[in-house]
Amino acid sequence: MATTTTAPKLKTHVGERIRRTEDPRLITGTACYLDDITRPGMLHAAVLRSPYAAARINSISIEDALALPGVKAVYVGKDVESVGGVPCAGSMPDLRIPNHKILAGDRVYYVGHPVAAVVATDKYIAADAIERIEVDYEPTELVSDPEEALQEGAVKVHPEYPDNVAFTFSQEGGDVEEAFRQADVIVKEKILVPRLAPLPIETRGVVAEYDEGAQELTIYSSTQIPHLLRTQLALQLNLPEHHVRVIAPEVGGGFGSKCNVWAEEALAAFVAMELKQPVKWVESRRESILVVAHGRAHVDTLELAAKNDGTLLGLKLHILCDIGAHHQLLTPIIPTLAVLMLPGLYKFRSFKADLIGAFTNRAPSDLYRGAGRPEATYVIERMVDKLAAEIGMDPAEIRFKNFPASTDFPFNSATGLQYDSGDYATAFNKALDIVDYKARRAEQEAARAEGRLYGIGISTYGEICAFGPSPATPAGGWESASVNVEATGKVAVMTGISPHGQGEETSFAQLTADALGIPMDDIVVVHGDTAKVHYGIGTFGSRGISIGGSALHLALQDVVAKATKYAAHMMGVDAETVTFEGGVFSSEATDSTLTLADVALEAHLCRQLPPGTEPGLAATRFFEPSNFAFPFGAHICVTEVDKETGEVDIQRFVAVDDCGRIINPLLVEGQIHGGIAQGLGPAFQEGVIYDDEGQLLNGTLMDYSIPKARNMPWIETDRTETPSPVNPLGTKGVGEAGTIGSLPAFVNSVVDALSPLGIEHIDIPMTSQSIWNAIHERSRT
Amino acid sequence: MIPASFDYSAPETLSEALQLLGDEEAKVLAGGQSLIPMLKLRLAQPARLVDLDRIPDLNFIAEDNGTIRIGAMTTHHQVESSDLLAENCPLLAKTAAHIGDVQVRNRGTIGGSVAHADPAADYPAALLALEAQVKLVSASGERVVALDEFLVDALTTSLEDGEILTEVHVPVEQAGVATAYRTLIQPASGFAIVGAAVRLGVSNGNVSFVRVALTGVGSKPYRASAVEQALEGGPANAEAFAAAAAHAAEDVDVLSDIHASAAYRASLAAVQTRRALEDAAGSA
Amino acid sequence: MTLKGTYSLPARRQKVWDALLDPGVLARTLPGCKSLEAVGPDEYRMHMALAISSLKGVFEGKVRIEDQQPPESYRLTVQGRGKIGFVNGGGSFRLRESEDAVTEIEYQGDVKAGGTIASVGQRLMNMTSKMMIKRFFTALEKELTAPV
Amino acid sequence: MDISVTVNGERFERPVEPRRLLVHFLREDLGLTGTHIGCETTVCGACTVMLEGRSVKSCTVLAVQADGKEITTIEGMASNGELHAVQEAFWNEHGLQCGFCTPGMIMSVDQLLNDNPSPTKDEIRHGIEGNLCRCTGYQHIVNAVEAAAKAKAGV
Repeated sequence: MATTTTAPKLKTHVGERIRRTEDPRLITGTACYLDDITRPGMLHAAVLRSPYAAARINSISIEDALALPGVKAVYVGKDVESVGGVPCAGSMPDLRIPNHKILAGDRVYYVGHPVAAVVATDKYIAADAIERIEVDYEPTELVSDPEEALQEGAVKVHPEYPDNVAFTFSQEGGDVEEAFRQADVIVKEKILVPRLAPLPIETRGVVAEYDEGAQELTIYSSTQIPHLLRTQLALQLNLPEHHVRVIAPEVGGGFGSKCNVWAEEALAAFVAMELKQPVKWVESRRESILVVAHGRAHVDTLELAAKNDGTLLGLKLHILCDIGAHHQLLTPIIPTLAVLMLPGLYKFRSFKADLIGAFTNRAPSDLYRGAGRPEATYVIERMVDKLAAEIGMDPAEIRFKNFPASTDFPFNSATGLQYDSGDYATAFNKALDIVDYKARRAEQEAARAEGRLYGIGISTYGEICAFGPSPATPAGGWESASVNVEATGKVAVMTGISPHGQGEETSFAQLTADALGIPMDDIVVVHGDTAKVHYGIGTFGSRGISIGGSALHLALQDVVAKATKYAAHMMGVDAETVTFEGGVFSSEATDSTLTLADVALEAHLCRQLPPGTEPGLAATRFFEPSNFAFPFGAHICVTEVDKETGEVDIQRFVAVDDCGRIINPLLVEGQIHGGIAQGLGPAFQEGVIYDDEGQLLNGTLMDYSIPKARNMPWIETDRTETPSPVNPLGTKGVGEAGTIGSLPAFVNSVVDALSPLGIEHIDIPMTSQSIWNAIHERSRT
Repeated sequence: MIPASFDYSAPETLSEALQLLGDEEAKVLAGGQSLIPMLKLRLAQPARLVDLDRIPDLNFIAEDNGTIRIGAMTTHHQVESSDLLAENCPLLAKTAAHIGDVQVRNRGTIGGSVAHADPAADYPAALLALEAQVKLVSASGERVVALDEFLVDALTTSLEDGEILTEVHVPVEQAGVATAYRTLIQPASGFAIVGAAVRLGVSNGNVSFVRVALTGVGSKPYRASAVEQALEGGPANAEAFAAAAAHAAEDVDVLSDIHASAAYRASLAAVQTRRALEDAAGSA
Repeated sequence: MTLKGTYSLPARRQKVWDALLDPGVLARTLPGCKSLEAVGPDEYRMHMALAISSLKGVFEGKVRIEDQQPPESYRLTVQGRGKIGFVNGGGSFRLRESEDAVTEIEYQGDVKAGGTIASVGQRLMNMTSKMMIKRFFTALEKELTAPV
Repeated sequence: MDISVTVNGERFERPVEPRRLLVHFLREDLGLTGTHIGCETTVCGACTVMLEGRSVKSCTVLAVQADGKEITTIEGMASNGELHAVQEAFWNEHGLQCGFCTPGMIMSVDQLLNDNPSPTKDEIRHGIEGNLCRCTGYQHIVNAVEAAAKAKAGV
């Protein structure tokens, strides 16, 4: 064995812009998404959904459907009563959880409510059969609007409850009444945060297959949480968990909408077990927009107390969250996250929040990218701007004034969270420099002198992610990872994280390559199959790298420690004298070196292992973080509004984000860009529209508008890196940052542009129509 | 989403197609970019589709004697990229470039679009400003009618049962006439909320020729005669354009939907008309 | 969606009123109406086949005439259900006769749709509703001015 | 009806119902599942393929309409184990995340670069407006198209 004379480069992967290892299959069309799966004898299911927001079902006639050749079965509510309802993980003391059956019983509660399912040999036949089912609905009174739902004497969504309150939650910190007494200025606003369709380009889908001999149920689902889904399905179907295998194939985007447990998953499982044939159900786009839990859905009323010098004193908030007719998995939890994050990046002395979740005859709401944090950041960033305008202070200055200093960390927020680390002013200054804030303000002055509507919008946002720790996370906040160095020297990494576009196959391979000193090509990252990997919680809340990566980091350390011990034994030296660098074990005591592959082979052949050690070169670790991580950043948007048409031209968009330590800057940029697109959507285009009959009016992509390439501005990104102390990698998370940070910058920019007209707030989405309305109303008065 | 069953024929001659259309429940397929989505949503359930795609004589752009004839099955992409049109009828070529997206333009046809009569389609604004005509053929003969008469109402034309739209006729653009098309689109569908097409001739600082047509505003695209009258013979300047454009939605029953109120559409009609006039004046 | 407007018919008010409440006339003038049969006083069951270009829908529905103030005003409610969803409409009609025996009908009402038509057809709702009303009045005018 | 279609250079003859959508024919009858379905209304472009050399949304074409014609799908883009320049550029520039829109996007970009070998950023954004991506915010896609244009031009 040769002695290396030059020191190997220690870290060649972490921190580098490395193109993704998952991409070859994705760019060649060889990846296998849910709808690409076929199983021998597979049947196809279609779901009939209610056209009414509230109705009694008097009868359902299925004979015509059953008579169609190729139709195997039709199921209605009573056929599937043995299956447990759709689960909800909330735990408020007054939480009301109505029975959320997987197919409607004698009532429907929202448009899109599943009423019956057809199973046929072909999806064309299933679609034909759906049309042949006759349902005798008797429409009943309904309540579509959440504010109306809470009024005295409102129609009750669930007749078994005395009112439409699904749950309440309150939180208080400091003496808020005193703060309001001391205030020089109090600003108030009512802000609507509309319902958003998460809209991954791949809709939901499930394939269920039952092996009667092995009694094993295999569920392929386009999910972010295969293990949690396995647990819930086992409960719903009353099966031992080890008889249920969940596989998440290639998942075509989730954005939180696939971090759920859906009626159709249990339905497909039930059908496969009943018919003893595999069955596939793939959602249509129309179903997706209609029933895939919408995000946000807030009506917020805020009051902010401050001193004339801009010092923030206290905040009062009332959140009304429209949860729809039923809970999904995390429905009640999401708005509580908004409450917790409401103080934003600021040193508030006091705080009081009341949250009410209201039942309405609409589809359920639940998590969507950012889940609670965009709602919080949006309203606080709007209120800070409103205060700045009120007291005539520059919106940048008022933010600097109220940031905690970098030396104040860990910093305790008014809501009792402990922010792990931060340097808010540095990130903000960087953004101001990039956009050249002073020059932009001068430009604004010149534009205004010409009567043009030019705006500069600032958002300094903070967020909470890397979900753990477990006591604060409903399903557990830990994650698992296994590393197995195979006899060939190749390495398999098994993770409980279940990525769907984030690129963890690459970032986990980067961590592994550096820790083991081997090329990334020698590493396989395995995920998304409950039969292949240890129990994990899943991918949401930017926990992939911080929690899953940390578990991997620990497992890699174990593997290296084990291998070092073997290597020392093989070289006949003390383990303490062995160093491991660049994949090579060496010891000053001898001239010889060993590669990881040499050691791995020996660990498998076990010819000369030290006495008392276990064979193999593998390790499994579970990681539990000590706290959440708190990324932050500053986004600045420059716009000009067309006075006559209400169109907005976004001239600049600067995003400086701090997501802690960075494993792959290329992937981080991608997350930021995509996140910003999902802040731009709600700012200008998105929002489902319900009428007062509970009908969703923009149910296709012809009417529901998500950003297209031409809607997006060029995004100028930069970053600061403040490591997090709550996990060994120092990472924080970046999946939600763009979505959370950008929305307020867009809105503040447009409001700033419109402010010469006396406009102080405009609700989202700020469509050209709504901006035109605002301008038009002003110019009339 | 899956269409209900239907029969399909792809005749190779027009007469064969006309024969097949004799069946009342038959429907012409001319590209299908509007029809196929409706089939999939099962909002349309014809018994038979008669696909015109394999009839060779329906895909052409030809000029003769000052009239450009465009075969019904000519795609938007072909119109957009035709040298003949770029030179002789630029308004139509640039309007085609606004339709849908590349894939839709590769597949959708001018005949299909005009016969579908969507009140927010782009073509009609240009075609009305061009005083276009359409050729309709039936088993018993053929007729050429002005587009203005052909378009009856939203999604409704004067096409009779058993009749096929085979050609669209537009004039070779006059010398000295500049054109422009301005739209504000509904961001999801790409359809025009308001689209304004203008043809403008100016001599000695005065408007010598003007045609203005709008789409998206009412249930039927229309010539804005009041705007034209206000401009004709008068000065070609910003004030005159603004004053005339204010008449853009005059006497029109303006549509209102979840994307744009009637008041907003009416205001946009004036703004986009004025801007299109300015564009045309600027490019002349 | 709210619809309102006026339409002038060249006939005396009583004649227009009689026509508007005549099920035979309604069956001939309501767009797409294939059959209209009485199921109670001022209440009818209707079979409709609506066709606008390639858009097609078959509806089974109910028509009810309420609050009659002959010959001045009444309310009409229409409920239809079909495979592509349902449409419910209700509106009031007010009749005024001007000099030279012209009757002006002022209508105001709401149209609500559900199911597929609600979630996919918004762009078409307003224009098709207006078109339906226009078709109805045009047919009614033809009916009233037809030589007897 | 029996149809005969040449896909990625190979001829296939299959019976189909007239109502069968081209995208279902490709995915299910021929097993070419690289072409995806994202919407039903001719908006998202995930199902984009080349039909007679022009990009089309295969969810809005009937299989019978493709009878006798030539189709290229994402599976036909790489040749002899060499990625197509557009594929390579998407990989290098991180022009994809979940990858679901990517095959359709690549087909559209191929069309764009065939029509306009050196597009500006604005022309790129215009050229791909028939394709929705929910992950990337399009910026890395725009970079990828520029990189592909350069690679194809040999610079």
